[in-house]
Amino acid sequence: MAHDATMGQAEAHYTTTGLDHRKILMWVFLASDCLFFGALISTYMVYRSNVPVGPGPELFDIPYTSVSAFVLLMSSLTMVLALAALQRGNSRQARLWLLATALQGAVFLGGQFYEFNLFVDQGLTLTTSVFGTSFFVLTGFHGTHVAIGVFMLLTLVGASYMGRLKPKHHLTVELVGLYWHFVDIVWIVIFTVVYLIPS
Amino acid sequence: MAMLGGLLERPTGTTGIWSWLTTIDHKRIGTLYLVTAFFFFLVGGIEASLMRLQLAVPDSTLISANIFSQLFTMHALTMIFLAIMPLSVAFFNWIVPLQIGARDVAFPRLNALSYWVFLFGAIILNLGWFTMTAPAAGWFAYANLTNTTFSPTSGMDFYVLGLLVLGTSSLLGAFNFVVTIINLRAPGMSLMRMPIFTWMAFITSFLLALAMPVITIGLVELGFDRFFGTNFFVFERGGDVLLWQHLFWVFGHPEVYILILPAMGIVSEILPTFSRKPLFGFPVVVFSGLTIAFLGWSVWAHHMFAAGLGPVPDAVFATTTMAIAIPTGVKVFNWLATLWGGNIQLKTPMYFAIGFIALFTIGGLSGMTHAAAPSDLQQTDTYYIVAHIHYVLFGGSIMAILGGIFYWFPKMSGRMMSEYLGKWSFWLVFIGMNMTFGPMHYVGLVGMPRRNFTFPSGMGWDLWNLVASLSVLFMIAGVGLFVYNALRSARSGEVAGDDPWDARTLEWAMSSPPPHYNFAEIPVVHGRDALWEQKYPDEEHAAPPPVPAGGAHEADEEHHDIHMPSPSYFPLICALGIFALGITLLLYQMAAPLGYAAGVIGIILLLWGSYGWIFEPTD
Amino acid sequence: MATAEQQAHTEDHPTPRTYINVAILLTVITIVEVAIVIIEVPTVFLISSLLALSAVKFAFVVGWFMHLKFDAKLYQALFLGGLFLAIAVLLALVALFENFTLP
Amino acid sequence: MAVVLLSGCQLALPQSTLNPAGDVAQSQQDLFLFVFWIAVVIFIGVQGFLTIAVLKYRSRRGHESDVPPQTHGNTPLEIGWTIAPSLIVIAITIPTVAGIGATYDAPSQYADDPSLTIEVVGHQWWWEYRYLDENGDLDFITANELHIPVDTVINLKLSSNDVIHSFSVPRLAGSRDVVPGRVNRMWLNATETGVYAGQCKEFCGDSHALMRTVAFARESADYEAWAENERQPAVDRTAAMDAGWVVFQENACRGCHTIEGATEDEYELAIGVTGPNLSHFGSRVTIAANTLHKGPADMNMGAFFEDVPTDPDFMQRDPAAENLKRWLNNAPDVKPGTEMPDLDLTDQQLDDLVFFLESLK
Repeated sequence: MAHDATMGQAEAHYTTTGLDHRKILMWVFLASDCLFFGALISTYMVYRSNVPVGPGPELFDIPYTSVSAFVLLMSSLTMVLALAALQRGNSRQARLWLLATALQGAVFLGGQFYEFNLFVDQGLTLTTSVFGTSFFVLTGFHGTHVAIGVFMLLTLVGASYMGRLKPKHHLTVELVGLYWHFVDIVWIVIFTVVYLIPS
Repeated sequence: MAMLGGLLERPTGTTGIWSWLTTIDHKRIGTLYLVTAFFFFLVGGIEASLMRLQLAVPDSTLISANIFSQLFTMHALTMIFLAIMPLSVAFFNWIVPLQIGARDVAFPRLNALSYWVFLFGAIILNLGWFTMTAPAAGWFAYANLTNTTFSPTSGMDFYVLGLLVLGTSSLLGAFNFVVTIINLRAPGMSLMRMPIFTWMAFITSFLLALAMPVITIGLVELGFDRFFGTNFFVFERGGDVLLWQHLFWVFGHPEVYILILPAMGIVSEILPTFSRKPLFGFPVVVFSGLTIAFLGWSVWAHHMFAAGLGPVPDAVFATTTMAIAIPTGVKVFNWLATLWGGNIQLKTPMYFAIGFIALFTIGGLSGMTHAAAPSDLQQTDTYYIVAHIHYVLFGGSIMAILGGIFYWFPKMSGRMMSEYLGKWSFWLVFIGMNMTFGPMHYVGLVGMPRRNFTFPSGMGWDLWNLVASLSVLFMIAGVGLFVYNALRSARSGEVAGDDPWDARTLEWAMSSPPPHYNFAEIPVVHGRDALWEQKYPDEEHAAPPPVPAGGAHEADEEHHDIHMPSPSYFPLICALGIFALGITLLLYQMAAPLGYAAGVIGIILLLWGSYGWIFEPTD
Repeated sequence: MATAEQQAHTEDHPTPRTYINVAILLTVITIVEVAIVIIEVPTVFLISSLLALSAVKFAFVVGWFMHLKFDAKLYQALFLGGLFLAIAVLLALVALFENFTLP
Repeated sequence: MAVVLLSGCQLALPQSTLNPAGDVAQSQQDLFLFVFWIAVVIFIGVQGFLTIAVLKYRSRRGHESDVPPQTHGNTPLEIGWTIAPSLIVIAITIPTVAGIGATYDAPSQYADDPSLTIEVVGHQWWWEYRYLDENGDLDFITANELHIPVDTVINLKLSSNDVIHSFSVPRLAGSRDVVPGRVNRMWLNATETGVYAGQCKEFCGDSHALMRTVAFARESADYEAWAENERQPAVDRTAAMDAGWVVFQENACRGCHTIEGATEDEYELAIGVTGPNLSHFGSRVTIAANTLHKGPADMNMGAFFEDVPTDPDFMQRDPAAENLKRWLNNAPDVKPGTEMPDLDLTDQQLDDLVFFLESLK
């Protein structure tokens, strides 16, 4: 218990910009992650109309995916409310919002799992065609991001139950939040580019 | 979780093997990078020498076609990813915090993690040598030669997994240095007062952070094709083999600047020091570096002029490529103007720096000849290109790195390298390099393609291939002498003192080697060449700083209690976890249970490492 | 660090009320997006409005939920730099592949 | 004596990019030399300035610690040496961009020239040439030896059967990649008759170095005679060829190679397409994508390229067929990784097979 320094900014070192190292790191990482998704989405865009064999985008169930996209969108709201609660000093409320965020993330993942199964049943697998390949790898890569986010959120919830997530640790929650929102905006792009825009 | 962290007592030792395994001191990590990368530089050199041995005479049967393919693939991968990049990172680690007046990098433990992940990535990449199935499809690994049909051995698996792990290391290092340079500059050090080497480290780190993801995705896609039978690069099922080329070169061209910009930074430090004169046109040199880095993103398809992209893309990429010649030329002119009017001290680092200008200019000019897309169709994939890249990467990067080692060796070790041996090694390397790579221009122009394990006699290629091969001996002698010089000088070289070169930047303001906390008092910076202006206040900017910059040594006794973060086991544990995950798929292919075991162990180590890391106190 | 960071949080920092308003706006946009896909408006109009709408959603999440609009300019420079580079690479690649036609 | 020495030093450069024998290669060389001479001038300028600066300003004994004027920069100079390279770059970019289109299709000034279209198919590690007639239909197929008439626009359509290759005959034209799943195009012409060497330039696997080709540029009438022969089926089998035909069949050569039937049903078993078409193997002068030639085994490739054009029939062979036997007996030894197996034939079988193959004119 004595040494939980890195969970928050315990001591204020001198920095050139007056900003915290870790938050700059997070934004540099997100800039870098833009290129990860940029390359993956490029692959999908280049390949989206190449369906030489097997089913193609007609499998998409727009209403269904809209609902899961909406769940992820709303999880961004609960995430930012969690941060606001912690900054106000309300650790208990923050914990609840964090838990809600993690749950919504889990619902999204469950929805993605169900959707993948459905597609596989209908004959679209990772290996059927380059369309299946690029679709599953893109959305799966995003799903992996979501899963890591859920994991981090649950860690925060756990730390909070153990009494180790205090208002002074709001930066840690903010950093996880930045990651989480980023995962959300990537899905905004994927939802539009992959599902909504017809090929 | 606190229990997990507590399983290991926080290490405290400052000597012995464990102190190296757990160190988070940027200077020790820099040394680890330097030694490891130099070792791989020698390995890459051996690979190259074997190739030259095979190509000394026509129709040679010394080395089989397949082994030769492994040699040229691994030579490029080793030199690029395991030698030049980490040698640059070694300088980032050693020099950047000292130049900007910081106690360490922003994330010391992350820095240690970068090193260990790099080491394990290097091991994975080289695993193939144990079974003589190293990657053999060229470092560019053009699809679809890399799929399981045409590359059935594990070679390409080592390539994919090794580069993924190495990429992780590069990304972590890049993030760390971006934050360090943004956020840990001494008071008063604005961006335009930042030393030029730090500037180039800054730009390079951005390039790494933005370019590595693209190749990572390419590698993930190639890995999926190989391990899970997907179709990214399977043209029969709708894939397109050119997509790999695009992803590779979108990364690959910024990568070229990742390799050369740190070298330019080193040279831009050496030239002013030994001319006893500031870098001419500092803001212009910085801006040229930025322009090169920015334009570097818009030229990738000049590697693909022969791919048949069509006249319009060819024209666009030829034009942007030409444009890069402008900031590059401006840099060269500014270096020349730095020399002009100086009081030039012809010490060994200066030899290497002047050699850099001479050789890099040749590489740049030959680059211009193949930016001309139509004539590049003749030169592409010939020895002319081999000559070009070696003038840029050996004549450029390696000359600068050797000069940089010579220049900062006194700071790192406290002792001088021998000038006498240093000049010998310079001339041997310089002559060997020109005699080996110079003739390749001609051999390429008379039609000899690269990546050929043999060539027929009587095509006009015999003589100059023999000359090139024999001249390798000069380089071996020169590099050998350099290594001997460094090893001997580290023990018994002349004691250097704080500032043996009468240099200009802050790293020379403290004792050699520096104390573990670097600066006893964080200096306040009032100008660009902070130390110089303090030593020669009457010249210009005559405003002696109120706080002595550095001056750590005389304050040694009072300040030895400056508290630095303790070493940590967790970077090494995390890196071992990443290593286990990195070889999971390889082991899975050998035997499924082995693969599962490695995966589980990897995840456990990674979780243990990261939770321990998070809950470990920072001090 | 503390000062700049805390100023960013205390001055024009949005309140939970603002967050909920943003969330409502995001919901409405999502409904509009799905609606225009389902009622099958002309393709050109569909694609351009979908791109515009998702850009608005993107901007609101980044600007408000991620505080980028209210935070230090450095963060904006870092993130937008990466974002625009990614978009440029994507557009260039798509253009290179779409326009590749040989008889 | 001097003449002998001179001619001895006269290097054969059959694959040189600086020895053009066609308009495409000529324009590529012109552009190269244009940029090259500019580069030479800059090179001399920079190295000269560097040398003078070092000599003029090197530290004199006793003055090592003098501090020279601390010049930080000079704005007019900076502007000047930004504009100067910009102008040079523009000067180079203009002919570069102007010349790009002509690497894909013949420019309009060639509209009245006769033309010929050939499909080039890359295989690991040999070249298949499929000649098309005026209607774009397949005329005939051959391998590894490209025959073209001079002063004719040759349109090449490039495709691959396996991995990426790159087609180039430097004396005629620079390379264009041969990409699986795509059809690339280039064109070339030969302005003088001759024999030109070429080879795959994109790394394509172990025997990439041995994926070579030869181009024969001939007068139209000579070319037509050759083409007419190619259009014919393989020669009728004679009794003398029977022994070799048996070897050919028994060693499953027919599974990979085609020999087009001379009369009905003859050679019908040899219809494989994995390896080169052998219908007129006897009229070729090289073996296994020019890995070996049919000249004497001790003749090097450069000498071969010098000799072949001087022989009107290109028929100066090694009667012992040492190279051909080497290849037939153990192909993977000659060309690592090739699909052609180690046949391990007896001497008699080798003689018979060589006789059979060489009879296929």
